[in-house]
Amino acid sequence: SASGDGQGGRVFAAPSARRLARELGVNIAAVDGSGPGGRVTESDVRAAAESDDASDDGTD
Amino acid sequence: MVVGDVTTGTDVLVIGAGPGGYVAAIRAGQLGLDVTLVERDAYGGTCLNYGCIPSKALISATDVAHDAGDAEEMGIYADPAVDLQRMVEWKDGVVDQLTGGVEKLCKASGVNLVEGRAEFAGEHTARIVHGGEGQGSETIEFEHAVVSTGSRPIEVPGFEFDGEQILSSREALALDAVPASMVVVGAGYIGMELSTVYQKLGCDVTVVEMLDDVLPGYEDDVARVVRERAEALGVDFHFGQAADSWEEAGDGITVRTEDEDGEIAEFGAEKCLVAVGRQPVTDTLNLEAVGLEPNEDGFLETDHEARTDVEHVFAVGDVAGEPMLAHTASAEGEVAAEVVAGEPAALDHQAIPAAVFTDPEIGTVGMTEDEAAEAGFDPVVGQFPLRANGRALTLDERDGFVRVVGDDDSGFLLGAQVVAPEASELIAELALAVEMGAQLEDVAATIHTHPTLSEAVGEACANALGEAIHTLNR
Amino acid sequence: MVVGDVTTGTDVLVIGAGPGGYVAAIRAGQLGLDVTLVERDAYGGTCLNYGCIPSKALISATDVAHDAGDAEEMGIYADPAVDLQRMVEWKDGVVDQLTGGVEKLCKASGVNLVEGRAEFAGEHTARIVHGGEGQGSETIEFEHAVVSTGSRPIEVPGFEFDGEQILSSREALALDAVPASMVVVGAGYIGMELSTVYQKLGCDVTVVEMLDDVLPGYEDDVARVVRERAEALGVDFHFGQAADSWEEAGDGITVRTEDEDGEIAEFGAEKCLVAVGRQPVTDTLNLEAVGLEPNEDGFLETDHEARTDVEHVFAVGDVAGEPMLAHTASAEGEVAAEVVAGEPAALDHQAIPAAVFTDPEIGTVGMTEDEAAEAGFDPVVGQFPLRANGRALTLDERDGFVRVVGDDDSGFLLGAQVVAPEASELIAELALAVEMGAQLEDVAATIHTHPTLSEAVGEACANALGEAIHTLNR
Ligand SMILES: Cc1cc2nc3c(=O)[nH]c(=O)nc-3n(C[C@H](O)[C@H](O)[C@H](O)COP(=O)(O)OP(=O)(O)OC[C@H]3O[C@@H](n4cnc5c(N)ncnc54)[C@H](O)[C@@H]3O)c2cc1C
Ligand SMILES: Cc1cc2nc3c(=O)[nH]c(=O)nc-3n(C[C@H](O)[C@H](O)[C@H](O)COP(=O)(O)OP(=O)(O)OC[C@H]3O[C@@H](n4cnc5c(N)ncnc54)[C@H](O)[C@@H]3O)c2cc1C
Repeated sequence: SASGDGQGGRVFAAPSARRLARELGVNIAAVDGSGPGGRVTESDVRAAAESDDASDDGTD
Repeated sequence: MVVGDVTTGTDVLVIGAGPGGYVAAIRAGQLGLDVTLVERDAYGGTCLNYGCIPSKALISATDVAHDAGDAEEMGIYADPAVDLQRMVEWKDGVVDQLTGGVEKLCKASGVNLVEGRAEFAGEHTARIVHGGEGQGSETIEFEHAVVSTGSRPIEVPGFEFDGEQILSSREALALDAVPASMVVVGAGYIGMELSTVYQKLGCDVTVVEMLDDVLPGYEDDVARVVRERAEALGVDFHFGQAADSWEEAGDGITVRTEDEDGEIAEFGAEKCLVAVGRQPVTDTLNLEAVGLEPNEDGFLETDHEARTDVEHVFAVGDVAGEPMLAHTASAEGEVAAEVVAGEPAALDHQAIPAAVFTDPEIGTVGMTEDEAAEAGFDPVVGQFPLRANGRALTLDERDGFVRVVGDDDSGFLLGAQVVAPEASELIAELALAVEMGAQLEDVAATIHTHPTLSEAVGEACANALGEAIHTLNR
Repeated sequence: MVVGDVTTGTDVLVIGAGPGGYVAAIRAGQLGLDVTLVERDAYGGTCLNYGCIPSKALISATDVAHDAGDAEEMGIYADPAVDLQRMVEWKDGVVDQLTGGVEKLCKASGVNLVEGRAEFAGEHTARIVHGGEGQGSETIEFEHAVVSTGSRPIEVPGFEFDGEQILSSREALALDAVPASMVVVGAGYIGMELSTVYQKLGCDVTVVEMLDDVLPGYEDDVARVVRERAEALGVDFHFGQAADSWEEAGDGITVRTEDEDGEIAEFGAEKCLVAVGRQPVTDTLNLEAVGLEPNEDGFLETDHEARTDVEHVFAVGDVAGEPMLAHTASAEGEVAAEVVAGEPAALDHQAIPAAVFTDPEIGTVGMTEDEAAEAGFDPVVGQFPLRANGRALTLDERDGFVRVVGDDDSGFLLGAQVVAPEASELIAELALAVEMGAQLEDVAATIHTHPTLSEAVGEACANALGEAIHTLNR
């Protein structure tokens, strides 16, 4: 997936998904996107928040 | 507490009422915080009073006159006369309406407005200094501060602004007559916008620039379209020339420049506009008192929450670094206010569009092809020439293009460069696309209204996919 | 096979080279199909020759003259003279450039171009009929056909177009002098665009309309902005008036109208433009031979693949129903070509934007508030007035607004209505947002360049969320 750090800091997710990630304390750059091209969706963010991997405990 | 020496308290002290500061103040007020906004000069800052708005007002008004005078091919015969003083008065009216609006909006959000210069007096204390007479000083205790003191034009040694012969952009936007001739030092966006205006108003403009083309930072083919249009208007360019000195000569002045071999050239003119860039304003603040100092470029460094090294002090806008643009200032101002209010806001914008209001305009967002390659993407480029766009022809425009840069693997749109009439508006769709993580296909498959310039945006994306209709696909 | 009676075969026969047909042909060619495109009149169809492009060319050129003559407040003194004949010649040059481009693009995609009228002669056979002389006929065997025969102006009984006194839009776009006065029957978008042009060119325009406001189908507050601007320009409106008859009177004509109570009114003018709508063209085709007939409104009905009831025959553009717009025709043409080529294409567009090039312009996409409520959404509306937008003021524009309609539950953007200068371009961002399923928040959080009209788009979305900066939130 093209998302994540390293490529000019680009994150491929809508602002609404990024805001949700901040609210849930999820590091969106570490989420694998299921959307077209690897875009991170709101449900990807929610799924990541349930699992521990991408969560940074809200201390961003 | 004695009379004339008042202490008040506030949740958020915002210093400077430009688009960074006043937006921070309004948002903080909306979020229920007690906000004090201090401005030493004029609400709206550089942007509304001496920058974006005055320049765009004069550009647009000038175009109304110039376009009509240059349209015989369309069957229009006109020889418009321009009264610059009246045009500037009209521009002042626009500015007054907008700055009055800012004041009203601040009040409606419950922001306390204070006139004067704010300087830090301690970690949580600032003093309001009023000009001249000893009216006593006011002290403000604050929980959080937002520094939004903006920037000022850089002076070239030997070319101190005098408002008469050596002008900054601010003074060039308030002349009461069109000079017969003008040397413009610097072909950055401000120099190019104003050169175009004055040349169109009938002034003989000579541009001297140290680098080898206009608009450093823009790609060659983007800059070329703007340079060639300016040349066609009669602007005289001299590249590789550094401003050296000037002296009075007859009714006007002689500006001396030096090239890299030390050769001197001389340019006579009535006035000289120096537009070589802007530098952050931090010397009005007594920064040490709050425990801050600027970095080596003079900016206050901030993190993704717009926070400085001092946890309760934020910095937004031109004072906080590049890109020095009004909409960046406002976006940062909003984030600072929201962070202070405890919201999970962050400066994680993927797309910061920028526009240059030359003829034609430029709009850019995100990455160029080179930048995409450097960032590790596999760039695929799509382009659509304006001369193949019906709407452009109906506007009698043929120069320019829309270019988009995508990632071949994922299909994501990474950036765009537009040189076209209304490029400043066309870039909005592309900025949304980049910000949302759209793919080239998403933009190409969206129906674009006919006949519009925006169709070129859709076609450039289709071209990147080998599917454009109105241009050959590579 | 005898000389003068040739039979050829083709994968795809496209009938009519407007924006529906020529786009279908180019796309089919790109996809490797053998394509034959038949046009009886001019490449580019109504749109390029007699519609979108000519009208926008005259609107833009007229504005160049009119704006300069109306800018004393900005310090601009001009009294432009317009030579309409030369303006029309310039417009013809624009048209020629574009139609020549269409021809070249078709050839570059391998499309066989045939001049003449195509009519069906059987399920897989068509005849090409050439005007007048008996040149022998050509027969084409086709696998698939795309019908893109467009539309023509509706005639009001008693007002047959004569090109002299009773004009259709086509003729009104090719006059060689500005009439002293004109009655325009119909205040739809074509009537309003042309009324505005002629009034600005110095013609005394009287508009008679059967309904009770301009631009039926648009919301009241949208139509009002355009009507009031037209009134300010001097256009004289008479609503609730049905065109009844006309007669010659002195140098000109008298047009008689009737209101719902049977009262007759009379309007004198030099010419009368009838612009009451357009109807599909199906009578050129000998449709029965292929087994098709129009529905009761005269259109060919199609499914989500642009396919008619006859499996191998497609119909696109104005002949296939509302909305009768050039970009709809092109979008349908692309889908038809892709379906023929076996691609999984479909007419599943969520957003079909539309623009009206009045003063100011209108741009709309998706649902209005009422439509959203009817569709079962819980509409939330955001609005931003143009007079609070800095860029608008620098263009000396204050009237109009950007309105967005979202769904309160999901946050999805459902539609937008824009009345503003450049509304035709501003709608592009909103169309992309609707097409992509963006939320109000996504548009509001996207940075919009300052100073641009597009900022009003971002702020309208923010306003729907109660977070606009430059207007009060409800
Ligand atoms: C000619 C010109 C054209 C421009 N055109 C554009 C354009 O088209 N688009 C664009 O995006 N940008 C444009 N800019 C840049 C834009 O003006 C700035 O990016 C923007 O104004 C930055 O906003 P700010 O709030 O950071 O600072 P400013 O607007 O500079 O405001 C800072 C304010 O702080 C006040 N201040 C400073 N120190 C103190 C203190 N100690 N106490 C109280 N008040 C203080 C100042 O008086 C000033 O009002 C242009 C600039 C110029 C000069
Ligand atoms: C004044 C005016 C302004 C307009 N402005 C706009 C605008 O700004 N935006 C917009 O989207 N739309 C606009 N329209 C509408 C737009 O022109 C139509 O929607 C568009 O042209 C439809 O395209 P089409 O391909 O379906 O048909 P057309 O463009 O009508 O093309 C049909 C072609 O088929 C040919 N033809 C017909 N029968 C046969 C046959 N049997 N054999 C061979 N050839 C045949 C015709 O000669 C014609 O060239 C405007 C229309 C008018 C009149």
